[in-house]
Amino acid sequence: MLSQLPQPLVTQPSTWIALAPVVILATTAFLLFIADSIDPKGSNNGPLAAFSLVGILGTLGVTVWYFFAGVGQPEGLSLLADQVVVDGMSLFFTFVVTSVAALVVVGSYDYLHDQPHQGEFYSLIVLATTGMALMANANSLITAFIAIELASLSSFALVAFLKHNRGSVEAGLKYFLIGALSSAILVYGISLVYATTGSLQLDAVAAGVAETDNVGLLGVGVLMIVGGVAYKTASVPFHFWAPEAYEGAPAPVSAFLSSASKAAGFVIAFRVFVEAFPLDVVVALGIDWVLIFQVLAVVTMIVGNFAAAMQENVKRMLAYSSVGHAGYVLIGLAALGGGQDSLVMGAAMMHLLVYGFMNTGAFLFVALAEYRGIGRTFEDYNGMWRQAPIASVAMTVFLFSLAGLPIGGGFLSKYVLFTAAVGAGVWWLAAVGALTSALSLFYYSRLVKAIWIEDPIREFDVARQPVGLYVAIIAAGLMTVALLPAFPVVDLAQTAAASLLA
Amino acid sequence: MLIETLIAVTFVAALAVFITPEAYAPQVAFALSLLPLVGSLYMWTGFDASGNALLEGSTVAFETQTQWIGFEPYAINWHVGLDGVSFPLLVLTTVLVPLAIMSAWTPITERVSQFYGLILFMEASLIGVFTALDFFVWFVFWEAVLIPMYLLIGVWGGPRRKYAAIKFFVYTNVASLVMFIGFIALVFGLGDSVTSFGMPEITQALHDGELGGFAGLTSDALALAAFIAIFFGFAVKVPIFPVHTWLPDAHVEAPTPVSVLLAGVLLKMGTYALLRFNFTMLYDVAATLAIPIAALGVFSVIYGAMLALAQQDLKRIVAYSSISSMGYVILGLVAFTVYGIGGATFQMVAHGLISGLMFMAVGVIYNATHTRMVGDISGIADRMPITVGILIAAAFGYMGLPLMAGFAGEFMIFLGAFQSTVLPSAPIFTAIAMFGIVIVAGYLLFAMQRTLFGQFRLETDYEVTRAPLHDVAPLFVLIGLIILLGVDPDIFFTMIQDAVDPIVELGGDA
Amino acid sequence: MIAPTQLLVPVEWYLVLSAGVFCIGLFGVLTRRNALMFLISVELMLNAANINFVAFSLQWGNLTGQTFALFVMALAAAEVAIGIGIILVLYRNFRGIDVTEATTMRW
Amino acid sequence: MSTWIAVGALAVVGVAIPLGMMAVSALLRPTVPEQGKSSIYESGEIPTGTTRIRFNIQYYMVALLFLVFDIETIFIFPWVLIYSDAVAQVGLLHALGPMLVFIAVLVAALIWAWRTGVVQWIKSPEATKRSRLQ
Amino acid sequence: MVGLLPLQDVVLPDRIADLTGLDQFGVFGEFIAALLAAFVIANLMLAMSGVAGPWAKRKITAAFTDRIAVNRHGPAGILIIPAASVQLLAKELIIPDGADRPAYDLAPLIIASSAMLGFAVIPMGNGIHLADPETGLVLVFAIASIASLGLTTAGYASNNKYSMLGGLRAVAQNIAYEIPLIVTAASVVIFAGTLQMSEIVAAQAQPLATVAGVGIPSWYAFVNPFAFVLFMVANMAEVGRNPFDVPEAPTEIIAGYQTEYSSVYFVLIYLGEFLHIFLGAAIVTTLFLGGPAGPVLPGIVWFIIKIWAIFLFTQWARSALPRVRIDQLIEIGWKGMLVLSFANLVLTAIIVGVFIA
Repeated sequence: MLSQLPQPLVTQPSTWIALAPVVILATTAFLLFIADSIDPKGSNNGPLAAFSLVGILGTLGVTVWYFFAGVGQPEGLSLLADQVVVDGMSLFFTFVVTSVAALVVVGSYDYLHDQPHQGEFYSLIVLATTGMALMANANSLITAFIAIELASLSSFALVAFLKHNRGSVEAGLKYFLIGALSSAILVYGISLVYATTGSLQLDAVAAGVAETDNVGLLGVGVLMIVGGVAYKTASVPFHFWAPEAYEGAPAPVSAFLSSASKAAGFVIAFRVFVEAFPLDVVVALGIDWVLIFQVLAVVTMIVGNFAAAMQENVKRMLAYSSVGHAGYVLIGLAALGGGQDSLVMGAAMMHLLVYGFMNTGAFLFVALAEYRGIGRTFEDYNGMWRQAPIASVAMTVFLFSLAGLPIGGGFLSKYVLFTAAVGAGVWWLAAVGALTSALSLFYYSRLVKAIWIEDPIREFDVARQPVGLYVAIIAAGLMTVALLPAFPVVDLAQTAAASLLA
Repeated sequence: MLIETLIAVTFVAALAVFITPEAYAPQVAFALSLLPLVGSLYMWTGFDASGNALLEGSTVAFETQTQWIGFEPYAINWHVGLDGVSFPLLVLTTVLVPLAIMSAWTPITERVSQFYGLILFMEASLIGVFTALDFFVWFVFWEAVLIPMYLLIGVWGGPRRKYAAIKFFVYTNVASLVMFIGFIALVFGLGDSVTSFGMPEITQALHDGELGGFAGLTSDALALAAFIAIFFGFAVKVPIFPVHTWLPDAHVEAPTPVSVLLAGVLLKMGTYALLRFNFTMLYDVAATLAIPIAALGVFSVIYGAMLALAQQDLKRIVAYSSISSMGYVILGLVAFTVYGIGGATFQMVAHGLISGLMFMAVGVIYNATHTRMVGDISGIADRMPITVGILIAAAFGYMGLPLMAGFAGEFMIFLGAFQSTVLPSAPIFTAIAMFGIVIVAGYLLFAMQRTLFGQFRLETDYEVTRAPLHDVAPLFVLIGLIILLGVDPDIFFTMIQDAVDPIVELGGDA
Repeated sequence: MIAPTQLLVPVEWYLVLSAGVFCIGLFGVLTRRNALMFLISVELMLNAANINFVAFSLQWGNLTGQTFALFVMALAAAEVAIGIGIILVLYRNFRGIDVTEATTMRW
Repeated sequence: MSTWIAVGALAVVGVAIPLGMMAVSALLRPTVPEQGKSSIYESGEIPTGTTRIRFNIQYYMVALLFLVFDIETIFIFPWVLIYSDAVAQVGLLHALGPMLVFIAVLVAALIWAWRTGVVQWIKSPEATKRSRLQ
Repeated sequence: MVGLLPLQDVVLPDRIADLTGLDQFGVFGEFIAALLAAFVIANLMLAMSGVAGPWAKRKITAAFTDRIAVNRHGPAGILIIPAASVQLLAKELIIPDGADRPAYDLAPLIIASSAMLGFAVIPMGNGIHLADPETGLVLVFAIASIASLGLTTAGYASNNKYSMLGGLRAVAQNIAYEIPLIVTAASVVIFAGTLQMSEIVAAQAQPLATVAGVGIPSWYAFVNPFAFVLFMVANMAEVGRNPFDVPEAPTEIIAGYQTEYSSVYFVLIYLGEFLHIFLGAAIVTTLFLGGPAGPVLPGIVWFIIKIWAIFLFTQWARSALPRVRIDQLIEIGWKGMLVLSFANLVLTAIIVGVFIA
């Protein structure tokens, strides 16, 4: 009956050592949960935040160590019956996700100081991070889906965390509704892929795709998976949740979702489409997903940036701009097959890394504003520098870097992305990207103008100094700037991408 | 490592000033701004460049080159160095910034440390612009200049400062983007013949005819398209008609010290870049397009002068006259003669000093009277004789009075343009441009006469009196420098000529 | 572990069934304004996928599909748990569970 | 396949018998409409208010908790099925360890629910007062 | 998993098909045979739960309260049951104001049908076994839990506050005890290694030990008495009998969800409850008491003896034990039973594992 029981992969120590980043995160979340059970009513903001931070930084450290020790490079380590893989790309994205999470946790410390349920908050943040790290490691559609859901479900709760705040609840509802819908679509797409290929492990799917005779069904399945990915990365046309969710959610959560969650969505997209639906095979079948992503990329860039330009609300502007940035990163998929594959994908990964810092920083600045009780519109940010000069400098760096001015890493990553697209022969993608970047400068500089140039419309009393928020913002700012001279790490991203594509 | 040190010191100085308490910031900023000045003067003693940094067979002073980002297909190197074209502009920057800082002591009363911090940050970036020999490094600094300037105009400017700041920002950024795309297209067109964004390497490859087609364009069309894109990008900065409209607004709204730097240094970024990119790298395209470029230049001369004639605001007059002066520079560049290009380069420095002086003097008057309208401040010469005297001297410098720097620059440009073999019917262009001098003389004299002399009628609730020493001191320094350069242009012209000769050899017989 | 089985019903029928269920769910999602109905519709869509998984698991003779179906069930439950929680706080804040009524933010 | 046919047959019979009883009853029983007969029963009093009352929130809480736990048990069943064979094949640690972790997570969730009062039937203020008096 | 052990006996539909020659008509014939078999089993259970059960209940309750009950009609008053049935069926059906009509009608049907469907997979000995799917145990739990849906529907549809509370309580109680029930059942599956009912029974046929020359079979009640106790308690709550009859709680909420039901609907609900009790008993018997196994007498007799024993125990508990409060009920379920059942599962796994290894 059980003659071919798989070997006990689950309990081999080496498996868990290779998966240490995910394991550490999961353990941290679990211990936070236990800690919260021990003292559910107490306010242990400091210790809880510190413990989360330790866990996340530990993961970060292990990830960096593995990356430079060459774990899973160039050949990925397939573990747990090939359900997960540890390779350069997974470590790279784990790094992105955990660094964002670290910033967010530090920033949340102040944001949460008078909120109940702090333990749950940190636990959920770490749990969502676990999910995202697992997404980076997913090597089968099962693992991918479970990891997506782990990240999503935690995120739903986090968005609706302020349960007496109508905005937060509404945001949580909309995020949840569209999330549930898109995960249903995603899982149905996966089921169709399974129907045609008989497998869910990515390599095996690729083998099955090559042999399938039911192309129509497979095509629908791929399209649905694109939809699921588009939701997770907040790409048009599944972006409707993003402005609502980001605007209503507590600002650190918005930072977390718009940076880490997006990056994790993209790693799934990269791995699934490159590994499971190899271009040379599927294009011959008529399922040209690159074409889909090209359309998505153009539409996402245009819609995101134009919508952002029309916002009066800062958080909403950032939300739409994050949609626009999803469009830039989509170039990493849309320009595949042009002979520059590892370059474009590496560039997209690099952009996600830089974006992780600058966008998180920008949202944390919004968190600072919310913390100070400043309103939501551009006018409310007038004269913000008086209250937080250093943070305002950092915010200026974030905004200009997001726009692609050479003051932070955003410039170089956009440059590499666009030139790689040009090199891959899709110069029109780069052209749209460059033009929308120019447009983005308009609305980003509007906020800079409000912060530095306009006179404040009212005075605020500065009561409590949010040390954690400041630390997080400054750290993000330093990283954004440091990524300009330290951009050579782009090579690492390209190596990782190349090993995936090989 | 001297250049890196210079940039780093300036940058650190900016940070230090940024966190200095408001009360000490002006003095601290001035003291710290002397450091780069001292540094650049020290570098002068060891300046050993010969030839043009972009062309083969030259010695580049203080050159350092290390790999920064090695990604495919084009590496980005940290490559800086100085030659005869860039060094005078570096000195100009380091000289003008301390003077501008001192001239800001009176007008700037709010957010003082931020103001000086931004000025120093801008200085660091400007040093980078004039020293970078790698396109990417250069572009990073080029863009980094914009941000402090945007804030400087937007925060400390006049009543319509926000409009002016946004306009400045949008114009220059769109221009940068177009230029950037044009240049990148050019590099892609070069294909495998270059491995990095090093400007000398690209120049060399272009001159070797390595340019291939790209994105459906033939190599000639690509060169032309890239030239136009790059030219457009820099033309906004210079500015040249018809993309000059940001300049009057920016100048009028900017506080005096910022105007000084804007006219004195930032405009020179445009002409410097034109010289480097359009007239050195793509000299053959520039030669083909000589007539339209010269026409634009000459038209800018006349147009700027005519507009200046119609202005009531002293600052606006100076601003439009800057457009006019920059027209000369374009004419000089396109002439492709030693005196033309060399004179244009010299004129950059000269105009930097003179327009800086004019703005500063106007600023001193404005500090005292809080108006710049020509009619309002008639008779100010009675109250502020020294300032007015210097202003008149500067105006004469503008008009090209011999023994002042302006004369040397303009004279050389006319000489060079007249002799030009590249530019067809060069004498006609030269003649029209020289007619611009007459208009300049006309509007300046007219303005001076209306402004400075006659009965002092301005009604104020305070005594308009002599300016404080720290307002006037920079004026003296500047007028001294202008006269010094006018008397002995060889201070800079020798090294300029050294760097310009190879360009002329390239394009002179084209 | 299971050998490919000759199904009693041709596998295409399962596909048609699951597509039908999926479309019913999708229709519900698009037309219902009640958050709970929305949830139920989404559950239908998930179960449509499960039908595919289980049917094709037999068809292909591997357990992958069935395993995934188990996971989908568990995740659907977790999703509902979160969803009900959010709908509860929605009710408390907006006195109703009509999804189109929560419009504090501009759409 | 007859297995499922048989189950289906019992389902048919299981529905048919009650339906038959209903049919028989429908034939037998009288219908005498009378005022007040059909009013709902509230201990003989005239009914007050609506039936759609707001009831204890704990019902929801418990339902949510159940939803998660019940579904988790579907992961236990495959495991217990193969457990004996698995122990024989791969050893006790490898067969038991993962499930211990799984159950530990579940139990932790239960403890959390316990501690945060999800399974604490909220008492009315009156009841709390009374219990303090005792 | 088919083929590891030979089926102990042929299931009832196949036997009927064999006997009647229906098997030559393909699927249709199979269905007819299955219908016949289902009819047999349904009537067997109806006889037990509809007739014998209520009669025994009255007798027992009377004995406990020291009074005489049902002794007028027929021997030992057994004819009271047909009489009562006819009486109830012939009663007017009063639909309460504001009842949610389709739901109100459906609820009794759900309660009765689901309980009956559960017997589909119970092996009763002597080949009286309707179906034997590989997932029998899971199926029977799934079917058994449908009842709570019927109870809630009834409570909701009646438009009565007592009914509403009763329905809610029914759900709360069912879900609170379902997890311990299933987890405990899982601990039994560890021994059996299968979910097929016939094989669970077969696995209990092995001898456990011999005490004084009498072979004791390895009924799981003997192998793991702790699990047996847990299961019995949880089962009691599942079927809603004392001490866990809070959903009905006549003295608190006037019989809860059944308050507004009369005539045939009441019969159906009542029948459904009794069927459910017997179904619970059947599950306990199959899982813990060796199913129809036993010496001398035929299997079906042993099976009936065993389920009656459990039924009688339930009736004893009904009369002997006080009812718990709703909050106590929830606490016992979530804090006591659940933890104990997990402990039982883990301990069983460890012991079995050590034993095997």
